[in-house]
Amino acid sequence: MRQDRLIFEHGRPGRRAAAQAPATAVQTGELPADMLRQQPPRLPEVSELQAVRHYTRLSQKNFSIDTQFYPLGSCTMKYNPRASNSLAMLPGFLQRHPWAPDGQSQGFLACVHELQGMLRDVTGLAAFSLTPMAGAQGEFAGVAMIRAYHRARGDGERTEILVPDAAHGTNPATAVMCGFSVRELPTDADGDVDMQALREALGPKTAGIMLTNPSTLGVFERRIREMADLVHEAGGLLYYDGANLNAILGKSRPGDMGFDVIHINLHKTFSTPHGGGGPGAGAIGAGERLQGFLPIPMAAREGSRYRWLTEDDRPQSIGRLSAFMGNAGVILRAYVYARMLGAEGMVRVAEFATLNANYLMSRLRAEGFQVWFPQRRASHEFIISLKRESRELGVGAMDFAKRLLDYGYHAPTAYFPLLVPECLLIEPTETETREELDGFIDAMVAIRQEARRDPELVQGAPHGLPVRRLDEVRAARDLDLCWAPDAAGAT
Amino acid sequence: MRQDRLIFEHGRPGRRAAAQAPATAVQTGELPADMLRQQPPRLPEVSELQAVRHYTRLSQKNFSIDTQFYPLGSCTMKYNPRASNSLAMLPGFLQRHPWAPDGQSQGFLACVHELQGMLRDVTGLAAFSLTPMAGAQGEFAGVAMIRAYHRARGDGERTEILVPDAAHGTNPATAVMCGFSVRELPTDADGDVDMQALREALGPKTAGIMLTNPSTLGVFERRIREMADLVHEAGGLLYYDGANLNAILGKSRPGDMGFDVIHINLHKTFSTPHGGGGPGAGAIGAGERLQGFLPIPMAAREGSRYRWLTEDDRPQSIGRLSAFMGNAGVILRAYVYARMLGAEGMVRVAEFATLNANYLMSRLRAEGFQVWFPQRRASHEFIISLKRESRELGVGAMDFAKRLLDYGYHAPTAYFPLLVPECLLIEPTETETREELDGFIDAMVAIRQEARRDPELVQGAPHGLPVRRLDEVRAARDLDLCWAPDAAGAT
Amino acid sequence: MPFIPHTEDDIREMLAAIGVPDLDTLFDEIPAELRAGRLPPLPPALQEMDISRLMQERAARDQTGPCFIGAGAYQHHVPAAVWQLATRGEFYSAYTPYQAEASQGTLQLIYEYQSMMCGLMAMEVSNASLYDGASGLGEAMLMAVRANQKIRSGRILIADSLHPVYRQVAQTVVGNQGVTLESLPLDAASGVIDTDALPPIDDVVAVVIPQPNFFGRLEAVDRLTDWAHAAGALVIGVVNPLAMALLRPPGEWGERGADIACGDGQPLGVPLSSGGPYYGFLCCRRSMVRRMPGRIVGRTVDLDGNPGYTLTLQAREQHIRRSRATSNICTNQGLVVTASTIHMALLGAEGLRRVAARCHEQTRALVQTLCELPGVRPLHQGVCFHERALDLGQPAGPVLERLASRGVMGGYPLGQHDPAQANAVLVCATECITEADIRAYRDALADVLREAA
Amino acid sequence: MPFIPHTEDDIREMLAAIGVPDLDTLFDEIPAELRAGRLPPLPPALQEMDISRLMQERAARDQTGPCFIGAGAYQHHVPAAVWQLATRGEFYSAYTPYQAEASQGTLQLIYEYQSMMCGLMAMEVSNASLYDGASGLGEAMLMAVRANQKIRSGRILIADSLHPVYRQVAQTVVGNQGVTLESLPLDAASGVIDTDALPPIDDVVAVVIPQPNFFGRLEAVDRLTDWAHAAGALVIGVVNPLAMALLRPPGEWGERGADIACGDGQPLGVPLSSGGPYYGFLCCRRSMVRRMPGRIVGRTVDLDGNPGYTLTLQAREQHIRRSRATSNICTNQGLVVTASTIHMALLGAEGLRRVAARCHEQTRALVQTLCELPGVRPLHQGVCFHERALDLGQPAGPVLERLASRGVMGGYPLGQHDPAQANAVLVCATECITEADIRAYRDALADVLREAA
Ligand SMILES: Cc1ncc(COP(=O)(O)O)c(C=O)c1O
Ligand SMILES: Cc1ncc(COP(=O)(O)O)c(C=O)c1O
Repeated sequence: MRQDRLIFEHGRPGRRAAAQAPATAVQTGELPADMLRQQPPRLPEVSELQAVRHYTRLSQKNFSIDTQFYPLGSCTMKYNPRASNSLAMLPGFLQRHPWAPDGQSQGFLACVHELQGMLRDVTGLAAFSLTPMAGAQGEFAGVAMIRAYHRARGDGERTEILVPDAAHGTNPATAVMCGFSVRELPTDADGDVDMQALREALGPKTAGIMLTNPSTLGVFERRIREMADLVHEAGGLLYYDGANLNAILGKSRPGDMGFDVIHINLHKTFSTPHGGGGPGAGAIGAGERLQGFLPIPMAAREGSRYRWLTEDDRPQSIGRLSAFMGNAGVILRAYVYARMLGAEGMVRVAEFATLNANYLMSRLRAEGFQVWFPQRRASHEFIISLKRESRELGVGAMDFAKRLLDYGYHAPTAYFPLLVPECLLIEPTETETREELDGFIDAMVAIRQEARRDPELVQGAPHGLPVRRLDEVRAARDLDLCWAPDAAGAT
Repeated sequence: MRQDRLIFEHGRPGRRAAAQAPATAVQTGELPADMLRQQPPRLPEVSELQAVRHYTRLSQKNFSIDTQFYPLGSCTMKYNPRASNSLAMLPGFLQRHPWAPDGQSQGFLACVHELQGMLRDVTGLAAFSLTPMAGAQGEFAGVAMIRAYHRARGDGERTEILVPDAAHGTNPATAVMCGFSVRELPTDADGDVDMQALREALGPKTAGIMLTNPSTLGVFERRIREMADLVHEAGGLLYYDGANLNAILGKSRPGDMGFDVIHINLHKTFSTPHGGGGPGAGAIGAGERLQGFLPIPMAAREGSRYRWLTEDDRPQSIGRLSAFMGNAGVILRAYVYARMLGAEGMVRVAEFATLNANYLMSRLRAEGFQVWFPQRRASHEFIISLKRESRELGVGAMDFAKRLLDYGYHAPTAYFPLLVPECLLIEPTETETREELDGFIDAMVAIRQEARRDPELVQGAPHGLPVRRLDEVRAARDLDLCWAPDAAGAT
Repeated sequence: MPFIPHTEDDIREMLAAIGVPDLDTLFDEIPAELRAGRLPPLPPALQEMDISRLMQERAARDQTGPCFIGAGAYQHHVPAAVWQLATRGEFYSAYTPYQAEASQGTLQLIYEYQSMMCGLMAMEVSNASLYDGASGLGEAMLMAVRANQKIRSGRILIADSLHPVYRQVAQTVVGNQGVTLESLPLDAASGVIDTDALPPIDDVVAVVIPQPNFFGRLEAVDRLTDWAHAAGALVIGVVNPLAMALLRPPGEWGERGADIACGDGQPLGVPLSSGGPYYGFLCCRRSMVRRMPGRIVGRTVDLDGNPGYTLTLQAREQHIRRSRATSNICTNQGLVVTASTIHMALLGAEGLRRVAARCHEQTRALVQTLCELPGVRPLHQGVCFHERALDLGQPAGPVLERLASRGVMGGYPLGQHDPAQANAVLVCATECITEADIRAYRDALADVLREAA
Repeated sequence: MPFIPHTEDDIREMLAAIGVPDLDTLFDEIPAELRAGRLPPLPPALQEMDISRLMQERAARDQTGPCFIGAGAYQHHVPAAVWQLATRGEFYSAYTPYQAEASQGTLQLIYEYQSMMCGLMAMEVSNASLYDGASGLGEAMLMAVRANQKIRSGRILIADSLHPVYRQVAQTVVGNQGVTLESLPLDAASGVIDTDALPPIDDVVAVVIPQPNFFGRLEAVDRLTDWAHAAGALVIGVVNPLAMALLRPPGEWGERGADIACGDGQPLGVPLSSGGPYYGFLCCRRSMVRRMPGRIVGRTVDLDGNPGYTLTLQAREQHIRRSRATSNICTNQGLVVTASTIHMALLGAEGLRRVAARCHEQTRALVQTLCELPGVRPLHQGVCFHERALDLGQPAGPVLERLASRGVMGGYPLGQHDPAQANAVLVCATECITEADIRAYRDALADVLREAA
């Protein structure tokens, strides 16, 4: 296959997609000459067909849910309903200006308000704001609310956030962005938080704890109520990282576990697309104590009318996280999905995500792979370690991951959580068929056989993709972050 | 790559895309049991994700304009503007019922009426009907009109339609469908119709002649006026196959050449998508003599209102060709395209289609390929013959065609027109860049080199596609036209 | 210059390579008197932004919302996935799959389509589509003439309960080939062919039987089929393919099944879209496949023995057989078939059955509700699928117009085909129609009828 | 069960393979008291058909049509190709490109995006996006604090002509990290920073300069930049990226150029869509790249030496550096960047310039036309890009409401940020606004003002 050139390299001076800009040349009106740009920016000069062809071809170089099984742990790569896409892109939603008067926004406001309510009911919190634009921003909002809460009570000594060592990197990073220091909690042999360590860590400096449950180790934190009591007794608050909510949706409610504030990755559990890296939405919910601090705007209903809540309505709010209403289009997609699931659907998501994960885990174990917590149930995901394969065959988690690509499967999350050596974190999600899981198992077994017979084959994978294994060290050392005509060379 | 299974083979009994049909099970109401189907039809039983994944992956196995240069002669594979697609699919157009009252159809009617007018003006005919659903149905309409005309004049002796030997297969097939017999006209050494033969063929049995100009040989029929006079003098009429209109759009008008009736492939010249085989639209235009016979419905304007013309308005009409209004969605796309071209745009299409073809022809000739009519200008397409390569290297037009696929170019039309040995009919269209043409030339040269060095490489092509060369003989002999569970075997 | 990528440099250099001074010279073979001078004034070029606004304004003027009109085209839910996939560039902008190796996506999909259609119709083979249901019927007739070699009369008998427009179109298609269409009369009271009063027939090529028929009524297809077969005629079933998920399909009619099944694929995933593009499907017995018009895809193997798909039996077609082809059809309705195949895959047998059953139920509810109004009554007794003719007790045309101005698309006026039925309207309710829609129709109709009274 | 493919057989066999009797047992590690019993009543599941109708009805209630509101989000023409391509499944349903070899499409596209942004801003490096312009400004400030190692005060000076909401959001983002935001006062009469009255500054980390500013006015960016640099402060430019096709970009401000450029990418191919998803862009000097938040794509080679693309400098990010990361951002706005990249490729430099210039022209025409009405006058003198504040001579809130009920989205009321400007409205006209739209606005405004008078 021809290596696809950069869009810039398809260009020729003076070429353009002429239908897309005003037909008449530029008049700079009253703009003074010294304000004007002298050199035009270096942008592609291509025809419409060239652009369409280039980006269509580029797209074909991606793995995606729409083309491959994508069991990426902690990422909940489930089917993104096509209806969510087309309905969120109806003209009335796409053309609405974020500052349009409430009278011209009732359709959108109704969706926001109803989704707030559904998330509240399914998680057991008291109120929701949908404005955070991703999980990490939801975390930010939650921890900022914890800070604001302590401050509002004049409790300025609480400077520490506790975070389990298995936590996602956004958790500690968020705590620091909110002005806290981070104290890590170790994990016990069963994958739960070490209770002794927790007890020791708690104290007058404790602002709160960030947890996800089931944890990123793929197991349910069984003593969560006990932990909640301990933290609350110490004067701290509990933050729930809802990235793993798919595992328990409708089955168990973070509010009932004792969490005070929670975010939900709508782009995971509520199946809005990941879009190759975003956008997401990190809806944030709070219990009684924290709900006054939720970020604005939020939607409220008064009689049959909806309106936005602002600073005046919510004086304790931590404020705004985006110029407008967060990722409105993502919220609409999540709303569509939530309505299509309905009451029973929400429960089934967790049931079948869990069924798929436990099936995959059982079968991989039966095939001789090392499941990391064999004594535990998998939640919606689980971990295997390729330590043995790495030691005995010289073929580790990364090699399995890359070779899976050749088999037409996206790799699971590799080397996360950091505490499990040579690990793969595998999350099949509920929308995959049993046959797809069986195919994945067959591929894992086949790769192990290849690794015994011909380790270099696996170490050199992938072989059938648009590129072979990429030199990441060089990428970070000889930084090439921006195309320049000279650097392009012959094409 | 995994061979993609059939959608049926992804299914499991009882599986389905549950969101897509009513949630409640079937009630057969007043339908008597003996009217009901006993066995459900054998249809796929798949989830929504499985269907999406299957058809997304299938799509990736196609060449298309959006992914490859596609210089298929006689097919005018130009860029299909994406705006045509989204605007033709606006809810008001998609949801309109074909029997909606005129009052609820003014938007659509306005588009139809304006396009009728634009086609009339750019071709020099008197009136247009847009109802034919493809080129061949346009031809049918045109020849049926010729028949109706002679009949209306009581001239029942005219039973012959003249067709040049280079004509597209639809031309003779159409003549027969309209109840005529076909008389073939030979081509002279310059690619024009043999005038002597024409003179001899004309007579009291001549109903008319079907021509395309430029012809399928890629050259302009220079004595067209003379031919028209001869045919008219003999009492016959001239039909213009507008499949090649792209070559002369706005530059020369079939009406001025003396044609009485003409079809236009909107899916070629007006850039509506080919869709992997259709739908098209074969708008049909007629001069003064034939316009009363045009098929219905047509759109008319009365003051500021539009309405459909029916049998009552057009008593001489040959009638209806489709249940409703032909391929309405294709007509809308063509309308959008025509409006975006506007007056100047229409002329430029022909200019640049011709520039690209002549450039490609000149350069291939310079590279030593045998251009079939070297003494002629190319129109929007031209022919090369690989007779010599076939004789000397054993590598013919089909081998070049298949090998081009490996180079990422769709093959030109091969072995048509039938009278040129080992021919490729090459039509680059105006929307391709010079670089793309240069790349194609390089590929042709490279393939010839390969043919010298390693003919089997070329004869065995393609090598890099989802399948290798297919056994067409077996396909026609051991007919397998329909999947059956037993035939499927292990997957 | 929209869509033309040439820069000034390109033009100059390309002209030089050709060896001509300017673009106009490229047209020097066109006699001067045929070089178009100034064209009649065409509208000026619009930017995409401008045409977008224009089309949005126009689309906003046209009918949307619940639709009680049927008569050959039906409002159904189409899954969002269907057209998002079908309009992917690789489907949308590909040509007919003549280069099989570069078109396996389209080819495999058509093979799947053929298989689905065979399943739905209970027939042995299907082609890859014809233009639409009505013109497809014309092709089916011509095919019957070719296939029924014992009978050379060219006479085809058409049930009068067939959609009148279908008959008109078929007449246009076959009219020049010595085929004559004759009527099998309808029992006016029941709206179906009276099988107790079937005429003796002889020397008839084929009998055309609709199911459901134009009035939504179900024909006694078994008896009709056996009767036709007994006389040596072939049977052409013209069916609504959605209904075949629920009703007995042509392949199972009577003792031997219909010989040819055709109809319009619109109810299977194709939006109403002003009447097109839809597609005509055509199925037949395996023994007739070489008489079939249109493209057909077959499964075969490649040089390595791997399965693959290709157009086959092309010797039937115009590009090979020319004047002796089975039809002149070339371009068919590929993209619509693509959508429809995806639609059938998503719905499956159970989904289509549910949709069909819901249409039936909603139509019963509609008829019952409307017939509560004074003066409104069903025109025919007996079972219907998802359409029924109602007598409004006053001229239907003006009533429908007044309903339309209230936003209700109330049905199809039967008077336009038969002046005797000027008071009759054909109504239809699909799965898209809610109880609230039915009430809204009834209320509007009540008002309109009252006003007129 | 929408979206769940399991058949009864699957469930039975899978449970057996696991060795549990039923689905519920899979949750037996959840303590009984935490197993949710009956949830509060959630709405019942809707079929796709039903939710489609509901959403269509809702969307129909919301604003469409010409829009004179700007204030941070702008109505522009977006080529149809942009979102048709961006919503292709391979872009739409892919994850972050962590497995580079299986994500070359997305990765190459981001590399192209970064290159385009560098071009537009005349800066050396760009990241792969932040959430939006306002929160991105907060990240830019934190980056400045990390980068300006000489100044540890945490003080950041913000031109008062910055969008007030941007300041609020930035405050939320940086407020807990010891950063203090201070005001650089605005000249009320001219609506810009008065460069003749710049205060002496010292110990300031960075100065934030908008261009165009909140009022649409153009700041004297050269003098402001040089003044800030002279005091050892970094310069953060907050710009409308479309305007940068026409105006001097941050990299060319003053002697040395701004240090950081940020803003919202919405004007580059992103529909208004109720405020999001948009994206924040962030560019800086190459020397600062290791202080940058967010993902960055680099070009490298594969095992065979062929070029390829990968995420790079990940050691800055939370998944590696955890509590010491440059930011907590993980998911960004990838799909919107995909669309925006395609948009920029289609428009090119000349296209964007034309759009920007047309916006400027149309806004001038709008202002001129509206100011023909008695009592309406510009709030500030001096040059604007494509927004301008108008004084209506009476409270703007009610006027805008009445305009809205006439279908005119008339602008953004400035009184909500500054009670002294209760009579002022910020109006905007883009290339989408026609002369007829401007006349319609004027006529509606004339009526409304007359009624009120
Ligand atoms: C456990 C966990 N927490 C938080 C996040 C951060 O969410 P986002 O990427 O939406 O910011 C993720 C996402 O990968 C996650 O897996
Ligand atoms: C010269 C010519 N005539 C007629 C046709 C028939 O047009 P259609 O395929 O639309 O029926 C074609 C199409 O390939 C053609 O190239």
